[in-house]
Amino acid sequence: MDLLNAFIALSNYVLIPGIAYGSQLALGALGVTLVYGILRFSNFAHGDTMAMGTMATILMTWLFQSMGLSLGVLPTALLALPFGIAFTMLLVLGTDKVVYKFYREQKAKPVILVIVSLGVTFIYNGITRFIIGADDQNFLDGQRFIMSARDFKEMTGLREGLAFKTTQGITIVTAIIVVALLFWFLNKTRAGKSMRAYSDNEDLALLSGINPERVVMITWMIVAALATIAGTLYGLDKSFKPFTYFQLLLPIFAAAIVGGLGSPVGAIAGGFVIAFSEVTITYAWKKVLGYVMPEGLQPDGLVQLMSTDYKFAVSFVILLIVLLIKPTGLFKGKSV
Amino acid sequence: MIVVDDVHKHFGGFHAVDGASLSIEKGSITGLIGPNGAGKTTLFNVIAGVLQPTSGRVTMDGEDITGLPPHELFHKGLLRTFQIAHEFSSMSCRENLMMVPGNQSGETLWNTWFGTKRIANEERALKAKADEVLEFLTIEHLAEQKAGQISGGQKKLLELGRTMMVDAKIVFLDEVGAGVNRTLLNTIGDAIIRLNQERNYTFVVIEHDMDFIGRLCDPVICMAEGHVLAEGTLDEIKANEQVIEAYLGTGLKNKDKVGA
Amino acid sequence: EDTKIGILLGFTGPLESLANDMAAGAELAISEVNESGMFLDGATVSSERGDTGCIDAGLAVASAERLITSDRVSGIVGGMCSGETTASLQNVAIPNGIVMISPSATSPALSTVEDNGLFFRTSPSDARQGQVMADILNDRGIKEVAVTYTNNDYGKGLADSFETAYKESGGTVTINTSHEDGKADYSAEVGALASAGGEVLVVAGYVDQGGAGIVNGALDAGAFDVFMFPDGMVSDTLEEKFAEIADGSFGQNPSAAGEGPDNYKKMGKEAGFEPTNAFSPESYDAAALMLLAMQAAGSNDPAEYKEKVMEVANAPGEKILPGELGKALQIIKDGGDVDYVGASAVELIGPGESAGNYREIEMKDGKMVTVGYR
Amino acid sequence: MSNDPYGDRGNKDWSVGNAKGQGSIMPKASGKTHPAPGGPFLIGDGMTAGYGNGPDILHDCTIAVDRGEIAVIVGPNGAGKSTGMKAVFGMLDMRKGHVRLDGEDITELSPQDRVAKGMGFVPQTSNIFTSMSVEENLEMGAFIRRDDFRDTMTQVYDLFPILKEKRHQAAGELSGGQRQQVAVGRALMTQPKVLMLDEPTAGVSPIVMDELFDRIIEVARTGIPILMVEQNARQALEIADKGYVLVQGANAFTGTGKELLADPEVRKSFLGG
Amino acid sequence: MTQTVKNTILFAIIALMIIYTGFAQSWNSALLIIAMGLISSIMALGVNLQWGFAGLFNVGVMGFVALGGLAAVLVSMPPTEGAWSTGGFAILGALALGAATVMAAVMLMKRMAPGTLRTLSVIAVLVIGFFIFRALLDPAVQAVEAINPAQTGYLGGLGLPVLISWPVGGLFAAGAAWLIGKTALGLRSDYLAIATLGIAEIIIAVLKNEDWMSRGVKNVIGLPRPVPYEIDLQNNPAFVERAAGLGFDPVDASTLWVKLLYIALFAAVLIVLLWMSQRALHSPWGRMLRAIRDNEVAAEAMGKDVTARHLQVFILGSAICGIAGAMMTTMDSQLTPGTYQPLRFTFLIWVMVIVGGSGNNFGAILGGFLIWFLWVQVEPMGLWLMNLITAGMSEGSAMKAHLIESAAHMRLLTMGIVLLLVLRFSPRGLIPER
Ligand SMILES: Nc1ncnc2c1ncn2[C@@H]1O[C@H](COP(=O)(O)OP(=O)(O)OP(=O)(O)O)[C@@H](O)[C@H]1O
Ligand SMILES: Nc1ncnc2c1ncn2[C@@H]1O[C@H](COP(=O)(O)OP(=O)(O)OP(=O)(O)O)[C@@H](O)[C@H]1O
Ligand SMILES: [Mg+2]
Ligand SMILES: [Mg+2]
Repeated sequence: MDLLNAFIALSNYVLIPGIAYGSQLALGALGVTLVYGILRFSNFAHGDTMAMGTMATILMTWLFQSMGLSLGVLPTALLALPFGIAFTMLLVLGTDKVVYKFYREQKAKPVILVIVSLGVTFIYNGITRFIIGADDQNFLDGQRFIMSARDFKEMTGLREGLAFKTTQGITIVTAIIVVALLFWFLNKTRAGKSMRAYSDNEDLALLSGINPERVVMITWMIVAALATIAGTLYGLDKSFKPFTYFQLLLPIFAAAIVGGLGSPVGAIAGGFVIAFSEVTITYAWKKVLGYVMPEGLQPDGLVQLMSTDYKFAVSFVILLIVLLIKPTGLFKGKSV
Repeated sequence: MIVVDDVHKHFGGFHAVDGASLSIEKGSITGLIGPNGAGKTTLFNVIAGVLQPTSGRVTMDGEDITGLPPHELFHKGLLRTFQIAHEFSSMSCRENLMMVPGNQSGETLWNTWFGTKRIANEERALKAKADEVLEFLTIEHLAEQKAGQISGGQKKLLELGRTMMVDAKIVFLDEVGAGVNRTLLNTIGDAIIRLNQERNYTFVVIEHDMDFIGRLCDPVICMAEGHVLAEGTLDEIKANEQVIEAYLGTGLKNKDKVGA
Repeated sequence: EDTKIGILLGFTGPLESLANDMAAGAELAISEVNESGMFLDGATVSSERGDTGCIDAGLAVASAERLITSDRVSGIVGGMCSGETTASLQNVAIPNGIVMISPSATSPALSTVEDNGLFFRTSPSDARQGQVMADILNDRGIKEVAVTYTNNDYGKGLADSFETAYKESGGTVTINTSHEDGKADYSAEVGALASAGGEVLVVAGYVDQGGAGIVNGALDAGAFDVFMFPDGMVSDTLEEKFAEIADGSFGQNPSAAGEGPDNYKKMGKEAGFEPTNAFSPESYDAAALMLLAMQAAGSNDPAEYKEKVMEVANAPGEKILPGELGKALQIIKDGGDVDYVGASAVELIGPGESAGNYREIEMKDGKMVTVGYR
Repeated sequence: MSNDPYGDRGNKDWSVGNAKGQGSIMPKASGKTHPAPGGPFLIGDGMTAGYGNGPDILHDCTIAVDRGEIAVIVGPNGAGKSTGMKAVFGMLDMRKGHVRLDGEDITELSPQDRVAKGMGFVPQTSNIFTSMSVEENLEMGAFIRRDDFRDTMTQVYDLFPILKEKRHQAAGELSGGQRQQVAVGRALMTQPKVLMLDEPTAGVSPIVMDELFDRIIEVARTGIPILMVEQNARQALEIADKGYVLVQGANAFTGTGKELLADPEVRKSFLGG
Repeated sequence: MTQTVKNTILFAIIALMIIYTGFAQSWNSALLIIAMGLISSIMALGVNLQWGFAGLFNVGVMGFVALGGLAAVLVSMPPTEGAWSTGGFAILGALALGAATVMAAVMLMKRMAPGTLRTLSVIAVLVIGFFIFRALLDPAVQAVEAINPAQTGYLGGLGLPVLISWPVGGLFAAGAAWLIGKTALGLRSDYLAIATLGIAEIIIAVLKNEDWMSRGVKNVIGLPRPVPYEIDLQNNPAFVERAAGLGFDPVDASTLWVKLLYIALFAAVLIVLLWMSQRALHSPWGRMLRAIRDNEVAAEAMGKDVTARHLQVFILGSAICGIAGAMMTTMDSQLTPGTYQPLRFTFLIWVMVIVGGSGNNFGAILGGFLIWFLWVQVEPMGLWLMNLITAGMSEGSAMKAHLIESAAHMRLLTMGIVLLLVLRFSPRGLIPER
């Protein structure tokens, strides 16, 4: 019984949040890694693209809510998501046309594009705040829990509860679907293969009859969709706040790098590595050990390797160790 | 001078070099030929310290040099050129040469602030030497040209020139001839012979052009599938059945169709 | 003649969501004074905003420099965060002899900073709140709590002073750990807090920042049901977000009983901003206090009116509530005495900071209700 | 990369960006074609061209090839042979001159559109997709084809058996000569109407070179014109119907392959004696 | 127009912009911009050395700057009474033990043959060491932090003149850079990016949470200054008289004078560093660096120890950032760990380098001044712009209020637009490399 309690406690505080957070990071990192692989630069504007996409989704959600539309137990935001994606696609395609295209055509070096994307970040940043403001927005509706901790305790009679939020469920399911779709697209379809070819060798892709602008367009559209999905899922699970989305950039990039920049599988693996290293290393084992250890030997202290003050630092140390063993990231950072 | 002893290099499950053993005589110009994918470049990279061998040993004048990094090998007098020219493209041809010699006092940070006199003297000597080499290679008119803006063959000459800036003992040339105009290649060949005779450089040359090999090399080593297939003078090699089958072939089959 | 007041707050940066309602509060006081037409023989007051980025000392100093030396303001309402406040106080305000009244810098360190009598704050030092929190918990019979604080001088200072006070009174703090604002995920923190356990989770953070993230996480995972919310958390947002799901939670924020806050709330809503947001009342009070002091000194010269700030803030005199600034100006003009109470029950003590009247609130049936004052 | 304003030279940091495979062809809007009947199947006529806003590299240079013919361009390094090929393919701005294909003036077309018109090209360098498998490389060669291309692939594998063996290996892991075979194979997959090869035999072993030339002859005999640059000039001229010697961007000698081989001046100056 | 003329014009434009600020706003603001511009330029110089000349991607500038700030505290603050005796020495001991543990683990790693035994013993050493370390450290830290936590609660510094902290800040940063470089350089460069990013976060985390060292997030305020206090000047009759003689009122005179002194100090540092890096870059050393950046493989084959050179440049660049960090903290006269945000201290410096022109020291300096100028000045510009936009709207309309309220966010937006414009018209930066 106590072992079960220990396991439930661990799942409740480590496994489930870790998986949900990992999925969110993975989706974000996928977008970053695609831009890196195909458009060849580290897109610092990704966090704010996510914010823009989420903002559009939120505005649509509010519209639907005011019209009385809803999805029942599921959040209305899912209904608004396609519109958010469409908006973001237009946004990034517009940005590409006005900003990135010029540098691409001039064959500017990646670092220029990186700094340009920083400029785009600033602008998106401002626009988001103009439109929706800097405040926290909670746009979750529908049923909050698939299973709440209290229900679980009542149901099982265990001392520990296991909470499973609707948003966590949606996040995980969506992440799986999106990733599967993406892989099928990249490896099996003509368009996907042409993207890989373009990523490998632009000139030769051109000489094989691949239209580069089309590849770029498809890439941006996929990236926009990924960003909006990731942003919305994150916003549903936590809340929407423009500043946080900018901050998300750091773990997202860490995930993409540790997985191997440019590698989609890596981005996913990286997302989970980051999420779990944040959640597990600073975990206080007191509760779990309290169940597992025999009577009398239960710990007094927190049994915490490091205080949570250092969770970010620790997760970076983990990254460093991973990279020390595999210098190019978990999945050799080659293109797509 | 160089002894390669049972070197293996595996990429995953693939044995690119599979038990190659050979030795290179001091003062010789050794030719290294073999079909595409025989492992010649890989073996070069192992000797030059770019790749770590899976197993085996490389010695130079009796000293074990297996796995030493390239910059240390350079200071031991082992130089190499690249199959694809590796010039410093944004530097002038002269600078490309001037940066080669090691142990320049101007390469120590301290001296750049407090030892300017000495640096200036050294630089003058270096410049003279670089100009001499450019002249030797008949490209003195390119001295100020950025190395990224000269033609493919000239880049190959420049690569060769770098080996002349210091007293190299042994030079590895990886397909100097590929993509180089044959007339120019003859010039390069002359340069190699002169270096070999006048400065006593040892050369190892990978090449697919049999005329070139024939003009320069003795002995010739033929590799296939990661190990040494045959060794001897070019004529001996040319007569070797296995070599013909794997490498030289018997000429065009469709020759008769030409101009039909 | 025009008197300029600088409003130096973190309009960008981690607390950007609070800044606008704070500035609006200060500007409300200014427009009220202008409407009365009573200020310094009919002089007008205008305001100039400056951004501190909240955490960017360099930017704060540059903005303060601009406000003081270029816009020639006569006083500054700000800064917002304690670190940035000391920077602009020491590097700009003091050298130029300008008065700063901060509505929200609550670090205990500011009590002892050398300020030449130029620095005041309408918020109490966190040292005081820590004591109040310990009292509330003891009165509720709670003996064991977990503490999480936002990792800045506010959070850290409050958590420390609370821990000291609570321990002295016999309570146990199972864990006292920080969270960073604006981070993506708080599962790790919630996990550690849950593991440490305790009857109540004290969240010394900001309601639209990491504080909310922690509360959400703890509620979702079922780690804690009851929370204690110090001032950074107490606002309408808190009610909106958590009143229902965190029923029985309680907290306190500097506030006085009675009409003051109510008046202010009404005025703010009319003016079109959110007056209950953290430190918005204090901002109103800071601006009001500054203007009343000028009136009392009969001059907008900081060197003169700095002496009057304490006078108008404290008894004796007629009590002044929000919306009564015109009346107060009149009284002072007539040579009378005022005791400014304002929206947050201003009572300045010692080194010129609010004595700290706290309102104790509790979540009951989806509403945030006031249960008493301390 | 002479005066490239956007470069940051050699910063190769991969976490910033992925310079690998970045293109060098300046994109241009595709213009219209005009009918221009008569003349050879493919001709770059009086071409004057250079890179970016740099100096002219080609000076009034003309290269042509007709159906069933093999035309070979030889010349010293840096003469502008590759530049000429690129100009014919529309990969740089032509300052003067015209390109005509099959009775049409295609000077204004973008490279993609020329591919669609049936031109196939194997560049001198970076001519394979290094991160894709050998088989995928061949598939990409057939990108514009909508029909079943498995037959062609079998033919390519027959021609270069080593490729079949390494079918699933990333092309970037092949040896220099093997890559060259992949590159030619990729171009053959297009089933082009005209095939342009820039030094297809650079770095391949004698036996593979012979086979390549054999195959090229076969292809030419099916009626597909072949335009190629070669440094293995003697072998190449032997099979050429037409030969061009380029020197400093201009036509220096033109004739049949045999004629050029027989010309002592050409032999000495360009074919290495 | 020759390059020199163009550069001179660019610098003149910046100078004019600052002078205009002086007239339109105030000379105090203008001088402050110069002072901070100088510091920014020094940081940009450091990053330029790493990126522009060696192609090393350092995204941890923030961390090195913060280390410089820490140095300012540790050097200049007076030691806290009783802190050393109650716990200071124990803390040092614990730290030494921690370092020894890591060294022991590394030694074991090197000496023992690979295998399970090695792994186990390394882990054993690390775990045991860690627990002893914590056992020693924790009580000592508690003791130190208990000393008057509201004001001190930390060890304090050495009480030396604050100017000494500038080179010390450089040394701190160099030390950290050495550690990172030793592990990260030579591997693929992605690793360097994440390593610097990580180390910067770690440094900030330590700075925020180790209260015994520098009060953590509670900030250390009131650092001693290398220049006189304005108030003292104002109370100094001689100074007041001289100011009056020049027609200044004492307050303005004192604030301006203090800023001028700072500027002189900063400018001296900048000039020395600039001279040093210019010299180095136009020497065989610089040539070697360019060669390495052009083609690492070939440079290695030509006998250049690429890893060692990278390490050297990385340390130098970081040290410069450390010096600048110490200078900045000195001028702020307080250490605020919360200030260190990647946006401000890493990305903004990068923007300076790229906009100014990477690979050119003068470019970096120009970028430092320009971007800092904009960083402070676009806020009023943004407000002005918003007022312009909203001028036509009806008074009191919600839209107008909203736009004016959002004006502060114009800062980033304007920065973004300026950045894009500069890069559009001058893609290699304003003063490109050669
Ligand atoms: N990194 C690698 N991973 C996997 N296989 C490799 C790698 N590098 C080389 N190989 C394989 O090793 C074999 C030998 O390659 P190598 O480049 O040494 O050939 P080579 O003799 O130089 O041929 P060529 O004359 O064509 O240049 C080839 O079959 C190649 O596919
Ligand atoms: N991308 C480029 N930008 C500017 N100049 C170039 C570029 N590529 C080549 N050049 C210049 O154009 C001239 C002709 O080059 P090209 O590559 O056409 O020569 P080539 O005849 O193909 O020589 P090779 O036999 O060595 O391949 C050379 O002088 C070269 O410096
Ligand atoms: Mg090879
Ligand atoms: Mg060519």
